[in-house]
Amino acid sequence: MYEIDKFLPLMIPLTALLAVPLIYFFRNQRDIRDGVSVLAPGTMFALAFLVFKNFYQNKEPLFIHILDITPTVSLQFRVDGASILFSLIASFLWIITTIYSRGYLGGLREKKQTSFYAYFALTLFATQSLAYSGNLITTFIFYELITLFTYPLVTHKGSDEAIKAGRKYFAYLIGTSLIFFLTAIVLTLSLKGEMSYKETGIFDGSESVEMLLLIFLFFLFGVAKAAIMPVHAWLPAAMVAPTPVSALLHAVAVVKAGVFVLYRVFNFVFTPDIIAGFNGHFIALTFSAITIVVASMIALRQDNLKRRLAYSTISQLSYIIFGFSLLNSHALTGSLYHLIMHAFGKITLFFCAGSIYVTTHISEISKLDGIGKKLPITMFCFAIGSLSMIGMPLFGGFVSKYYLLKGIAYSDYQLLFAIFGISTLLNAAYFLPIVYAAFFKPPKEEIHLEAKESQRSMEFALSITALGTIVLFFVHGFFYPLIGV
Amino acid sequence: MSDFILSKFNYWASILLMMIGMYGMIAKKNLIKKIIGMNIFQVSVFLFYISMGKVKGGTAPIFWEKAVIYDNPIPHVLILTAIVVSISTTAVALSIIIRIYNCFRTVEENKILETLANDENQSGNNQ
Amino acid sequence: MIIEFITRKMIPFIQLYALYVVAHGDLGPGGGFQGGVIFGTSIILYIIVFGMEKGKRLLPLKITDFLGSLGVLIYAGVGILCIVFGGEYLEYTKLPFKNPHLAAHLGIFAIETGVAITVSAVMVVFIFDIARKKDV
Amino acid sequence: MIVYIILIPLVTAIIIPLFGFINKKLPFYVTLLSAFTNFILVIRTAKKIFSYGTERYFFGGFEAPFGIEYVVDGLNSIILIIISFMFFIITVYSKRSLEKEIENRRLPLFYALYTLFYTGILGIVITGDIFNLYVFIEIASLSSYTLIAMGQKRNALMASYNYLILGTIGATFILIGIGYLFMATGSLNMADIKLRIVPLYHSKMVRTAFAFLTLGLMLKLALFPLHVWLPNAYSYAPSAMGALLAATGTKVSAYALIRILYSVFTIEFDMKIIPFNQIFLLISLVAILAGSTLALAQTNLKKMLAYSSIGQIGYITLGISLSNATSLQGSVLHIFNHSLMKGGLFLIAGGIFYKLNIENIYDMKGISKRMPYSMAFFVILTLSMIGMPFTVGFLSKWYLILGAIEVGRYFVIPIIVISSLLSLIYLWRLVEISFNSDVDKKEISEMPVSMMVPVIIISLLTVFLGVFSDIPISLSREAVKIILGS
Repeated sequence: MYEIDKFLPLMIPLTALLAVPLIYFFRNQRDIRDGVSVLAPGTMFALAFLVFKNFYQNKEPLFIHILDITPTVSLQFRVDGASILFSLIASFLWIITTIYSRGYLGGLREKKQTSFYAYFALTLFATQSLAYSGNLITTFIFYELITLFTYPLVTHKGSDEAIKAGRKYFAYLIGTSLIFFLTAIVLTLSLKGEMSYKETGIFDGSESVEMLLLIFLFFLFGVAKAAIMPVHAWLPAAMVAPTPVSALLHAVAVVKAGVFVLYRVFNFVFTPDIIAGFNGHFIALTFSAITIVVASMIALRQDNLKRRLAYSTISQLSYIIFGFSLLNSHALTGSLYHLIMHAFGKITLFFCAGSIYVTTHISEISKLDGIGKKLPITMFCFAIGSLSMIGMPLFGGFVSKYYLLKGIAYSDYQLLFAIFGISTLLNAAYFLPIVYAAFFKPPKEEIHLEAKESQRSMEFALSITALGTIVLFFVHGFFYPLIGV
Repeated sequence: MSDFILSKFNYWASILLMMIGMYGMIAKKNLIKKIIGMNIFQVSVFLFYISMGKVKGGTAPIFWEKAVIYDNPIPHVLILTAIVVSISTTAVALSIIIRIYNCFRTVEENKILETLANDENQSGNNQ
Repeated sequence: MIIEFITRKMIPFIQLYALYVVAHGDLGPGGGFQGGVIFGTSIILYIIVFGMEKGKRLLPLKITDFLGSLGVLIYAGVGILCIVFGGEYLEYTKLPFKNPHLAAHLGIFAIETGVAITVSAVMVVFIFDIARKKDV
Repeated sequence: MIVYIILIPLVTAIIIPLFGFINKKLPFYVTLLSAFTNFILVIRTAKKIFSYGTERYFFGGFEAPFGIEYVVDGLNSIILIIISFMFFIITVYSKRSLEKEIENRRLPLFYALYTLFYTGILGIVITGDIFNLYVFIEIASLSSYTLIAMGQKRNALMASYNYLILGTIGATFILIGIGYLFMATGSLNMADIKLRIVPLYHSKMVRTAFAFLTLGLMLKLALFPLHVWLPNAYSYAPSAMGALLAATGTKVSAYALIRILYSVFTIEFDMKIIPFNQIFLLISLVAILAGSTLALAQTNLKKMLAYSSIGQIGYITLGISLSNATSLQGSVLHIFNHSLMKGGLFLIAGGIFYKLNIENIYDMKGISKRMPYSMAFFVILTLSMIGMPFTVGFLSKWYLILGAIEVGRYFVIPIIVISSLLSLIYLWRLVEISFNSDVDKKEISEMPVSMMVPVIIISLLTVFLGVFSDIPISLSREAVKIILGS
């Protein structure tokens, strides 16, 4: 039994990797290829669920040692609540996204579909491995692999604009990770001689405050995937990618990978006590609060729907970092819940944006007037997603915001309630007008619908995720054993 | 002082030659003159080696009944090899120069560089 | 006329002296390299006096190339022979002759001959190479 | 019998012209056979060395320090392995590539010199005699001058000439250094000199010798301010020769420098008696940054790779100058890795030239459509150059960083990182341009199989050795043991 326990988590990323040659092999039989793309995440989800079951019985983190690269650098997996949580969400949403992309790519008659699916699978492989990685260097490796595998997806269109955006994407992510993230890892290794995540933290507080602060800041800004300002600019740039990519990768897999790394840093490299010791949380709070407000304000001024969503994502990611830096268990719970809730909410919104684009070729918000009558299901789900983002009760977003607020109440910074108030207002201000205009304003010009045949699979996918945001509100207790801190 | 200079005259000679050779290699623009400089430069080192092997009162290192002390033969042997190398280098250099002359119709370095720069401009314009 | 006549008479003597230098190499001053150079000069002299065309007829480039390789091959071959007879590379004393002294003597002589052949051939090749008009 | 490692290529180089008389195509097969035999021989020797220790060979039966000695130990066996491997691989590649770049008539001459060059670099690595080192350096250099001059363009001639002038200055400096060393110690055997040099630390002669030797080798190594000969030489030589030079030429000089610094002079002399390693550290860091920056400015693919080599040489010397076990291991690993990676990149550049006749990076728009596999391997090698984990490039940089930390020189880390970023930029530029799909769809026209296979093998090796890193790490650890004499 024990052996199987160790084997199962390894199987999850391997499944994604195995899917790649299969996808390539069936490149001419579209249906089989898409079938593989659904089957692989399905298997992964089932495996992740089994791992979850085992974890539920033992409640102990599991360590798996894979191989040594050098005597100090080894590949190591760690299976605990947060990693299972991340893995479950990523694999579940991949299934949905595949169904969605079939409609999306078919509707746009995209070329290079096979390479699209293959890189998708590769990205998921890296994401899943990152979820289970058990030390800093393993995390770093898969962090970089995610960037590499998503680069072809971002530049999928191959136009000059896409290439330019891809360059920005690449420069930001690789640049920060090499300059700051890797340096932080090396400094950690040179100070403490080890890199494995531990509940008690790698650092024990005996180090000099300046050094700890330096390393902490390197981690905070080195993990640019978490898109804290000022290292956020890659995310709006990456929006040139096809919508399924933006949806799964830039609302779930990639950005959540960044946040997940920060979760490890806050709780397993440092510990809350040590961070409080050198006031690192204060800096993190400041930056994340600024990001929350400023990104929302920028989002207000965006006319391109996907760019508005991107800035909203930046703002929402900082909620999660914000929660980590409050350094108490309620806020941490809130952050991890936000990881799930935001994933479901934002992917719904992105799916809607893509669906609108495929059927009407509209990507600007100002042209969306009256579209609700033409695309009722899409816009209804958009409304659900928006409400969840704002944090209305009965929607998933409420749960996480509730815990976060509770976290603020238990911390020393009650003033931060104001940030939350402002940000929620801003959220409402940039989402609700879209919904209002879509349903209640008369259309400015006639909207033509195209590609009806592909509409069905997209609407299916986005209604599932929209439904998900509601269901999660009621069953959020189910995740508690994974999140419980 | 003069004693110091005179007692090491072999070094001074080879240093002088070396500097002349270096100057020729670096300052001359004519490729053949550069090669001549190179030869002087190498010969200075050979002289340095040979003078190094001299033992006071020694004779040539050939078996001879009257001889008591022989010079150290090893530097001579080494320098023989070095001479061969130097000759080969010169030969290679000369044959390269001949090919350069066939291509460019000149052995002046600055003219060759001009031609090459023109080449590059033309190929740039063609694209 | 005069030059050609004198050259004709001189060449055999130069070559004889070259052979002497080669043969004397293992005991006195001299050796394959010096001998080879002297032998080469005799041919160069011939080329200078009688012209390139005649020189090429006397020693076509193919033959000089061949001789250049052959000389080194003799050198390496003797070395390997030493290994074959159970010594190290170029350990002449192991060659199968009556006594080690004779073996060393003959071994060195063979090697000097190889060197001489190569050197003289290469000297001639230099002249041909440098004197050629076009990039052949 | 380690002497065969030298003898096989030497004899091959001699008999190739003879085969050339029979058939112009025959020399290739002879070279290939000899390269393969030699590779197998090197592997077998290395295996033996690792189980039984250092092996020595005395020429003509004269024991060291009187005779010439050949040594194979833990340090040079790793270099021998990579050299003979790259030579074999590039020979396989050379057949089709040379068909385009060199006239049929010249093939025997090319292969003869090509094998002679190989003999020279093997000799540099294997010899234990310092004068013999000079002779082999000159053998390798002379044959490479000629080989570079065989390049197609007429720039090749000037490149070769300039290399000849600078190379001769370097070699003559080495010769002077050897002379001084011989005057001071009366010996030419490396191990013997090391024993005799200890009481002579403060002798002016030894110091002069040290200065000349290191300066000469730095010229041969193309360390930054002395690098001017390298870019033209690498980029105008025939593709196969350019790749071989990039993969082995400077690496062998780096090895020779390690030998001189640690096996002829001693580590105390380098570090304590004269502050050499501090100066050297500075030069290395400047070389790293300058090489990468200059590479950014290039538009010719091969030239860009050549300038990148100058930066990478800085890494090797960086490890040498930090002079602790970890950083030296990084250096040895980098010699190994960079040989593999840069060789592969040059082979791909040669392949692009072979197929499409372009060298300028900005003309390569959309070539990934025409040569998808080559570009895929280019990406792999690029990642390795940057130092991506799971590729060999990571190992050496990692050890260099650890070594720098060990001696407390933290400022080295940002420089390594910045240079990695620069190399990312200049290599990724090509990847980006080549994946640009504004160009119309074209027929796939890949390199011929015999050129593709070497590229594939090299790329896979960079990944394989990066994941299963036991092999390079244990090899380099043996090497460091020898360097530090423990």
